[in-house]
Amino acid sequence: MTAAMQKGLIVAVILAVLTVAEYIFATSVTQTETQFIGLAVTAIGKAALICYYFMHIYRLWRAEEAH
Amino acid sequence: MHIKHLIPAAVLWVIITAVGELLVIANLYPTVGSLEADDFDWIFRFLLAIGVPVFAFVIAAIVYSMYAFRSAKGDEMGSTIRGNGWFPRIWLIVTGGLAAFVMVFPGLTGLQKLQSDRTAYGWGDTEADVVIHATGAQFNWTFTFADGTEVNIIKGKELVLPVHQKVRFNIDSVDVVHSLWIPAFRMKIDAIPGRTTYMTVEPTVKGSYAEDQSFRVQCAELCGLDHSVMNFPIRVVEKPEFDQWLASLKTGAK
Amino acid sequence: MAVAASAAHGHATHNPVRFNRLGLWLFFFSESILFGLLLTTRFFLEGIEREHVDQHLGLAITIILLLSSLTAFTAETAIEHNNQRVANWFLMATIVLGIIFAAGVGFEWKTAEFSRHEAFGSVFFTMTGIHAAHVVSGIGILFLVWIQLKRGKFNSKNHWPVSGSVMYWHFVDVVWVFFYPALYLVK
Amino acid sequence: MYAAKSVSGGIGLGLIGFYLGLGFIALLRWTLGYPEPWGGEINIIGGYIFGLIGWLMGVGMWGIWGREWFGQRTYPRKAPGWQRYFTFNTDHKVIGVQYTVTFIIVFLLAGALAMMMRLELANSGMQFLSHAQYNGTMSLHGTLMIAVAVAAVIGGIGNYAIPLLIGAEDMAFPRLNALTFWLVPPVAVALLSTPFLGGMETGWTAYPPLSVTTNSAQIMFDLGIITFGLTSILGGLNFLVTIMFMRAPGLSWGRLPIFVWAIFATSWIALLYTQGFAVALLLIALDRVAGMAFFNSTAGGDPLLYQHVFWFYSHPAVYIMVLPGFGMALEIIAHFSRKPLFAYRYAVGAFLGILGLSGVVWAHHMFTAGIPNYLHGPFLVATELISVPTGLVFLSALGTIWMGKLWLKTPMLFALAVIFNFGCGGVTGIFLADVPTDIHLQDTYFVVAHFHYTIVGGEIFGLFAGIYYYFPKITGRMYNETLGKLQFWWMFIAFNVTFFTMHLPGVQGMNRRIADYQSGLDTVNLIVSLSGLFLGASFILFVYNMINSWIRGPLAGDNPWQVRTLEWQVSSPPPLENFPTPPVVQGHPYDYGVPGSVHGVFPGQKLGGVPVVGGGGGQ
Repeated sequence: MTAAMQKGLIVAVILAVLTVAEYIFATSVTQTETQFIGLAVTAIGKAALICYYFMHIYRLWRAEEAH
Repeated sequence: MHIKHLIPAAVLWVIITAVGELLVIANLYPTVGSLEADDFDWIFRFLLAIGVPVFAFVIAAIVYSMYAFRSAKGDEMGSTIRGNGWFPRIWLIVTGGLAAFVMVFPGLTGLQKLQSDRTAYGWGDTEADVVIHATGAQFNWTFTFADGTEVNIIKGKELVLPVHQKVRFNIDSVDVVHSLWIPAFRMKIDAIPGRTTYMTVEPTVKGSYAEDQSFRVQCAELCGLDHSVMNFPIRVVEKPEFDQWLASLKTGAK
Repeated sequence: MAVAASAAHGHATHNPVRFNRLGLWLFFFSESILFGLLLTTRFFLEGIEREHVDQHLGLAITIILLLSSLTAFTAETAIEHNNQRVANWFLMATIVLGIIFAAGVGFEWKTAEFSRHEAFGSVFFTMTGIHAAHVVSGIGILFLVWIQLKRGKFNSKNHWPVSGSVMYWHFVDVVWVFFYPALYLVK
Repeated sequence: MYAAKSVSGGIGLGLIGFYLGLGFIALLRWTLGYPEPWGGEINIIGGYIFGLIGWLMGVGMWGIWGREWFGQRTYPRKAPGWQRYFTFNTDHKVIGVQYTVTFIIVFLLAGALAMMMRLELANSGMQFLSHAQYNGTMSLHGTLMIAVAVAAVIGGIGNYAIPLLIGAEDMAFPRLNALTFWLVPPVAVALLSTPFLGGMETGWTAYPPLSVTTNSAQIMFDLGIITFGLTSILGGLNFLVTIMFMRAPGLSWGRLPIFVWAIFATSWIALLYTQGFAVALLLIALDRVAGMAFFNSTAGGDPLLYQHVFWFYSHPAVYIMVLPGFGMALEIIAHFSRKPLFAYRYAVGAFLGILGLSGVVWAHHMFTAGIPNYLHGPFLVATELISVPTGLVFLSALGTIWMGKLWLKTPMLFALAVIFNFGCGGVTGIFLADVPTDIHLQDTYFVVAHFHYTIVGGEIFGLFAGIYYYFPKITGRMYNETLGKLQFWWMFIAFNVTFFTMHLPGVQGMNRRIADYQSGLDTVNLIVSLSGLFLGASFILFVYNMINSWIRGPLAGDNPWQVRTLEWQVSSPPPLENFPTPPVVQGHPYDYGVPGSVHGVFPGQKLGGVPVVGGGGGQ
C-alpha cells in the first residue's frame, strides 16, 4: 500500500463520516431552511474533496503529469 | 484629417435620422382602444425616436465609408489607428448610458405602472369594476361574468365591454397554453393550465369587431390545429348598454 | 508550396493525455448543467418537500457508491505505480460495487410508495434514472478498460483509459453527492 | 468505391439497427406483460437509438474508432478525391466542407418551406394549405433553420478555418469531430420524417402541454434535437480544447484572430447551455412515453417549468447563432479595410461579455407567459445590459472601416451587411426588452421580423461572407465576382424589404404562427410575400455561382485577398496537415500598414536559403 493509496483511504473515510453526519443531521434537524443550507454546504464540501483528491482537478493546470 | 470626413458623415447621419424620424410621426398603430394602448403607443414612439438615430448612425457610417474610403485595387493600406485610446471609453459610456436610460425610463418606470401586485401573475390594477373569468380551450374562449353569466361561441357570440370602466380578466386554460390578446388594448397575457393570470384594462373608445378588427380577443400562443382562428369579437359600449346586454343574456338563458 | 509529408514535423508541445483530460473535464462541466437542471426541476416543482422514501436503502447505496469511488481511486493509483495486479482487482471491485448500486436503485424503484404519474414520482424516477444510466454506462466503460487491463495493455507510462474512466466514475459519484440529499434527506 | 461503401454501410446498418431496436423494445414490453407491445413511441425511441448507433458504425466509425475500445487495431479508410466527403473522414477541412454543404442544402430546403408559408400568407383566407399542413410547414421551417443557424457557421466555416487560423495541423479530437458531423444526417432524417407522422404542431419551441398531447411527430423532433444538441456540445468541446492547447508558438491570446475569439465564446455557450434543450425535450419525452407529470398541472406539474428550462438554453442559443456571424464579419472587415481591427481588446471583451450575460436573460422570452411579477424587473435590466457588449462589436466594425481602404469584394459587402442588419435587429430588440412595449409585441410578426433581422441578417449573411471569403481557399478556384455582387445586392435588398415591412403587421395586430389572419392586413402581407419570394430566388444564383465556379472557375492562387493570417500563407487548397512546416507567430494578425510587421513565419521552410516570411499582406 503506497502513500497515495493511504491518502485516498483517508479522504474516503472523511467522506463516509460526512455522509453519515449528513444523514444524522438531516433526520434530527426539523427547521427546513437550516437543514437545506446545511445539506447544501456539506454536499459542496464533499464534491470539492472528490474533485480535488480523487479526480485530480489540479492536473488541469499542471503542464506535465507527475507519476 | 478626420474633420474632412466627419462633417459630411455627420450631415448624412442627420439626414438619415430626419427621414427615419418620420416613422415616429407616422400612425402605424391599430385603434387606440384603452388607456394602456395610449401608453403603449407613446412608449413605442419614444423608443422609436431614440432608436432611429442609433440605427441611422450605423447606416451613415457604413454608407459614407463605402463611398469615401473605397479602394478599387486591393493593395492600398488604411490608416493604422488601433482604437485603444479615449474613443472606445467614450463609446462605452455613451452606449452604457443609453442602455441605462432606456432601462429605467420606459422600462422600469413603465413596469411600475403596470404591476400593482409584485407576487401575482399579471398586468394592471387588482381592483376593477367588472371582473371576467376567461377560460381558454382548444380552440375557443369562454368568458364568465361575476354573476355566473357565460359568453362563448354559442351563447352571446361576442364579448361586450363597458367603456371607461376598469375590466379585469382572470385567465386560465383547460388544456394547453393559450394567450389572451386584445390588439386594440395592446394587452396580452398567457392562459396557463394550473394557474390564474390576470390583466386589467380600461377601454376608452366605443367600437366593435364588425367595424374594426383590432377589437378582438386573439389567441397569441400557438395552441394547435386551429390556433389562427381562435379569436373572439369584442364590442365596447356605454355602461347602460352593457348592463342591458348582460341582463338580456341572462333572461335569454332562462 | 509542395505538399510535404508532414507527419514528421509534429508539434512537440502536443500532449494527448492533456487534451483528453481537458476534454473530459469540459464534458463534466456540460454534464453538470444537465444534472443541475434536473436538480432545479426538482426544487421548482416540489420546493424543499419530499415524499416518503426508504432512508436505510438510500444511505446504504450512497455508502456503496462512495466505496466504489475509493476502489476506483486505488485501481488508478496502482496502475500509476505499475501494479497491474492490484489495479485489476480493484477495478473489478469497482464494477461489482457499481452493479450493486444499480441493483439498489432498481430495488428502490420497485418498492417506491409513489407513482411516476405525479410530480414527485416524476422527479424521483427521472433523476435516479438518468443517474443510473450514467452508472450503467460507467460500468460498461470500466468493463472494457478492465478487459484490456487484464491483457496487460496498461502500465505506469500508458494508463489514460484507466484514469479517464475512473474520473468518469468519480464524476458520477459527485452527482450522487448532490442527488442524495436532494432526493432523500431534504424535508 | 469508398463513398458507396460508407453510405450504404451506414444506411444498411442504420436500418437493421432501427428494426432491431423496435423489436427489442417490443420484446421487452411483451415479457413485462404490457398490452400492445408494438404500438407506442417507446418503440420508436428504441429503434432510433439502435438505428443511430448502426448508422455511425456502418458509416466508418467502427473501423476508425470503435475497434480501439475493444483493444483491436483500427483500419482508417483513406478515400481519395471527392469520395472523402462521403466517408468518416477526420480531416477538419473535409468536415468543414461536409458541414457547409449539408447545411446549405438544409437551408435551401427550409427556405422552400418558407416560400410555401409566404404563398399561403399572401392573402387572408386559406389558399392551398390546410391548418395542419401550415403548422407542420411552419414548425419544420423553424426547426431546420434553427439547426442551420446553430451549426452552419461554427460547424462549417469554424471547422474549416479554426485550425488553419491558429496554425494547428488539425482539431484536438479529429475522430470526435467526424462523429459530430455524422450525427447530423440522422437528425435531418428524424426531422424530415415528421410530416409523415402527421406534422409537428408546436413550432420549434414545443411548449407543453400541447407538445405532450400532440401527435407522434413530436417524439421524432425530440430525438432529432437531442442528437443535434449532442453534436453541438461535442463540437464546442473540441473547439475549446483546440483553441486552448493547439495554438502555434507565439500566438498568444492577445494575438488571436477575432473569429477565433468568437468561436471560443460560442463554444463555451454551446458546451454549457445546450444541455438545457436536451433536458427540456427529455422531460417532454418522459411525459409522453412514461406518463410522467412534469407539465401536467393536475398532478403537481407546471407548464412554465418547460419554458424556463427551454429558454435557459434557447436564449444563449441566439448567441451561438450570432457570435460566429459577428466574428466572421469583424475578421473580414479588418482584412478588407486594410487596417488594424479597431479596439481589438474591446471586441474581445464584447464576446466575453455576451458569453457572461447570455445565461441570465432567458426570462425575457416569458414576459407575458405568466411568470411572477417580481421577475420582470431583473430580466429587463439584464437584457438591456446585453446591448453594451453588442455595442462594442459595432464600435469595432465601424471604427475599422473608418479611414480604411475598403476593398469592396463580395465577402466584404456581406460582412458590412451583417453590421447593417444587426443594427436594425438590435434596435428593434429594445422594443422587445422593454416590458411595456413587449406586452403588445410579444408573439407577433414584430418578433418574427426582429429575429430574422438578427439571425438571418446577423448570421446567415455572415455565413455567406465566410463562404465567399474561403471559397478560393477551399476549392483553389475563384468564384464569379460579378455574380457574387449581384447576388449580394439582390439578397440584401429583398431581405430588407421583406423583413422591414414585416414589423408593420406585427404592430397592427398580426400574431405569429398563424395560417390565416384578419383581412385588414392583406396589402402589407402581399408585399412581404412578393418580396419574400424574390429573396428566395436569389439563392438560385448563389448555388449556380458556387457549383459553376468550383468546376470551371479560374485558379485563385494562394492568397487572392492578400490577407496576413496563417491560412492564406499555405497553398489553396491546403495540404493534408495544413502546414508543411509549423508556423511561428510574431505579431498581430491585423497590423496592416504597420511598417515591418509580420504575423506568422515558417522557420523550417527554406526557399533558396531564405526563410519564407508569411503575412506580408498586400505587398
